[in-house]
Order: sequence, then C-alpha cells, then structure tokens
Amino acid sequence: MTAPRVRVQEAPFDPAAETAALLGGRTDIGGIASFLGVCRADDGLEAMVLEHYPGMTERAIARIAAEACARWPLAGCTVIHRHGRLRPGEPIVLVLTASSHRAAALESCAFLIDWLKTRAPFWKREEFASGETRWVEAKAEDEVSAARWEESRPAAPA
Amino acid sequence: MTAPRVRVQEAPFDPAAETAALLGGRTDIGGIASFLGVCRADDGLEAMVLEHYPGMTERAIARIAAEACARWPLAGCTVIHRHGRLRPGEPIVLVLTASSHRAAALESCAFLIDWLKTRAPFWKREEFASGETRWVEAKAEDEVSAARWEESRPAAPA
Amino acid sequence: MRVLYFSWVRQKVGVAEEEVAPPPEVTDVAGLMRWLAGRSPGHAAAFAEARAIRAAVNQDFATPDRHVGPGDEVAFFPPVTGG
Amino acid sequence: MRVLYFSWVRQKVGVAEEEVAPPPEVTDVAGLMRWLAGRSPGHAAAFAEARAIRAAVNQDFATPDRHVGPGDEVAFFPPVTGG
Repeated sequence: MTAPRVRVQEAPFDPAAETAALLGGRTDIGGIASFLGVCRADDGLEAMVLEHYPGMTERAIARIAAEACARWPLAGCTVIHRHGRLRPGEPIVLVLTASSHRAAALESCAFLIDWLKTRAPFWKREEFASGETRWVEAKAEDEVSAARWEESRPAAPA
Repeated sequence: MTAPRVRVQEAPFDPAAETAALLGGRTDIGGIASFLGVCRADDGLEAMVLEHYPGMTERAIARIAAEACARWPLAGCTVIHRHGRLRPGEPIVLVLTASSHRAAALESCAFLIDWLKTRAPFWKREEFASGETRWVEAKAEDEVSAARWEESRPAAPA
Repeated sequence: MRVLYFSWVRQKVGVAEEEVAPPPEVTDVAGLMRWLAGRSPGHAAAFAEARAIRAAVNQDFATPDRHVGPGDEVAFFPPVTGG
Repeated sequence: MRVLYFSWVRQKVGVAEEEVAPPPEVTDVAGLMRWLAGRSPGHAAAFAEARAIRAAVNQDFATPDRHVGPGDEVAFFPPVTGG
C-alpha cells in the first residue's frame, strides 16, 4: 500500500485531483470512500478560524492515518486539513480511503473523520456577524463518537 | 431537503461537478460523504459488462435513495450508476450524501452503496483476456452486508 | 403482454423482449413461465431451472404466485448481482 | 526551553512563543506551569485555571507529571476541539 498522504494547509484543495492521485492508474482498487467537511453557517457564523500546532498537528494526523492503514486493508489514504480563516460553505477537510473492498474504505473513512473532528490538534474560533468572537469548547459528545472506535475492531475483510 | 438525484447512464460522470451541484452554495451542509466504486482487474479481467433493466433499475434506486432520505436527516443525495462495458480502473458508481452532521452522511452513504452493490437490478458479465466470459452469480455474503441495515436503526442525529 | 429477458435468460431465449398472448388459463408468473418454456428450444433451456429465475411484474419484483394479465410488462432474469 | 501557546492561552499570555530558562527546581509540566504563571499578569491569567489547560512536550500530549528539561519544546493550550 502507498504511504498515507497528509497535509495541513491554508490553501483550498482539489478533491478530484486527490482522488485521481490515489487511483493513479491502479486496477486493484474497488472503491474510494471520502468525506468532505464543510464550514456551516450556524447561528449567523461569519467565519471559523482554525488554529493548529505546526508540526504536532501533521504528526498526529499522520499517526492516525498510519493506524487506519494498519487496522484496515487500504490501498492508500489521503487526509488534507485546512487551517486559517474559513467562511461558511468552504471545504475544511478531505479524507479519502481506497481499498479493494468497500467495507474497509467506508469504515476507515468514518474512523478518520471522527478522530479529525474531535481529537485532532486544532482550536476553533467562531466569528459572528455581530462582531462577537468565541473559542469553541471541546464537546463531550464528540468524545463518544471517537471512543467507539477503541472498543470495536473492524470486521474481517470480505 | 432536495429530492435525490438518480441517474443510470453509460457515459462517465464527474464527481467534482456532482459534489458542487449538491453543495450548491448552501451553508447548512456540514459534510458530504461519498463512495466511488471502481472496476477492479481481478483474475485477469479485461472488462465488466453491466446490464440493467431500463426503467426498473432507476425506479429501484430512486426508491432506496428516498428511503435513505427518510431514515437520515440529509440535505441531499446523489446516486449515479453506469451500465455497459467498463474497463478496470474505470469508475462505475458514485454515491454522495450531504448532511449537517457527519454521522448521517457517513451512515446513509454506506447504506446506499451496500444496497447498490448487492441488490440493485444489475447483472454483471465478466470478460477475461483469455476470451472467456461468465455471468457473475449473486453472492450470499453480500446479502449479509445489505441485511444488517434492516436490523439497525440509525443513531439519533447529534 | 410484453415479456423482457435479461442476462443469461436473454441469451438462452435468444431475444431481449417479445409480445406474447398467453391463453386465459395462464394467470400467474409460474404459469407464464411454464407456458413460455414451450415456445422454443431456447425458451425451454432458459426456463429449465425455474428456481434460478426471478421475475418482475410492471417493474416490481414478483413471486411465482403474482397475477399477470394482458397489459402487464413481465421480466425474467437471474438473481440480481448489484452494480 | 521553547514554550508555545495556542488559542486563548496564547491570547492571555500575549505571545505565541518564547524562550525561557526556568530554575533547576522546575522539573515537570506542572512545575513549569506554576513558574510561568509568575512571569507576567498575562501569564498569571492564562494559567489561573490549570485544569483547563493541556500540554504537549516535544509535540506529544503530556500529563502534568511529565519531565521537562532545557532542550524541550513545551506547548500549552485548551483541550483540542478537532477540525
């Protein structure tokens, strides 16, 4: 399998180009699962500012991507996460997982996005149209979503 | 929510354009889950020929897409399935599900692709480099994968 | 009545679809299969293993006891394999 | 020792990073937090609620009893919120 591709960047990304790079002319991939996270305009949100820890954030994501590749039989996986100021409607994060079997791709994609949305080293500040800003606090419910992966092992590959 | 978009076609499709159409400038979508199914070159496969039942196949897919929209809080969903002669490496099927919350998008995407890969009215013929061709038989294991959706209800939306 | 065939059922019968007018005693899917089997050696070969064949009436999956009549579209095919 | 601050910890301290040379009796994360709190009113405000702050040493999450020394990179931040 190809080593996971991990990037943390301010610039937008191109899901089609990333998908093509993952397929790369291979004929052993049966499917690519993906999740594209998008900034929502909840409660009059004007922008979301994502702060990261350069170095640590990339390392943490690379570690979880390697774990996904160890737990599921993946042909490859790509994680791209943006930081900086993001407006509603803008893509924030892309997860792509490729496998010869769909269950491995789907489950590992869900595993990665659950971890990224809850445990990745990012800090979010919300800016509202009113001029108010606030730092988002870690949510207990998200911990539950990420924690379920620690109890369950993936199904045996079909 | 937007009515599901369902198409069965011989021509290739453009996942990026379909994703943009689903987002459509909306700011209430938190994420889009997707699955792109690709033709694999198992055992020297030269091509896969997918036969469908024009009319019934579209209706059956539209029905399952409507069911997904009823079971999960989706902002929209798109299913495009190709028929005809497909070569290894070529995309066959695209499922996109959009929701304000990731769990709904991820679960409904898995639900739809499990159904499509096992129960959609298609018949597959494999053509091998040797000149041999054979009709693929329905697999019992796929029935299990699709059947698990009948026992479990989706988690309450977060 | 319009009858459609898919996959190896179509290959054995030799046509993808045909208009048929079965006698009045043909009232359900199972009866239609028996009657179609007598139309040609190809039909006979296709319907030899009735248990391997699935049916749809008016584009909905149908069991052997499903009623069929003159205006119906009836399709015969192997179990679907998915996409 | 290089110390980094993120999110509201950074805003309260007033700088994103600084080089510090704590005395030898500062040997772990908890001790470093107490010592940093004395550096300025901003530091004091940031570290007032020690339980609300998480730490990393050399880019790995660290508990309060984690040893720290001169060459380390130590970071303080609120619990991560994910992306």
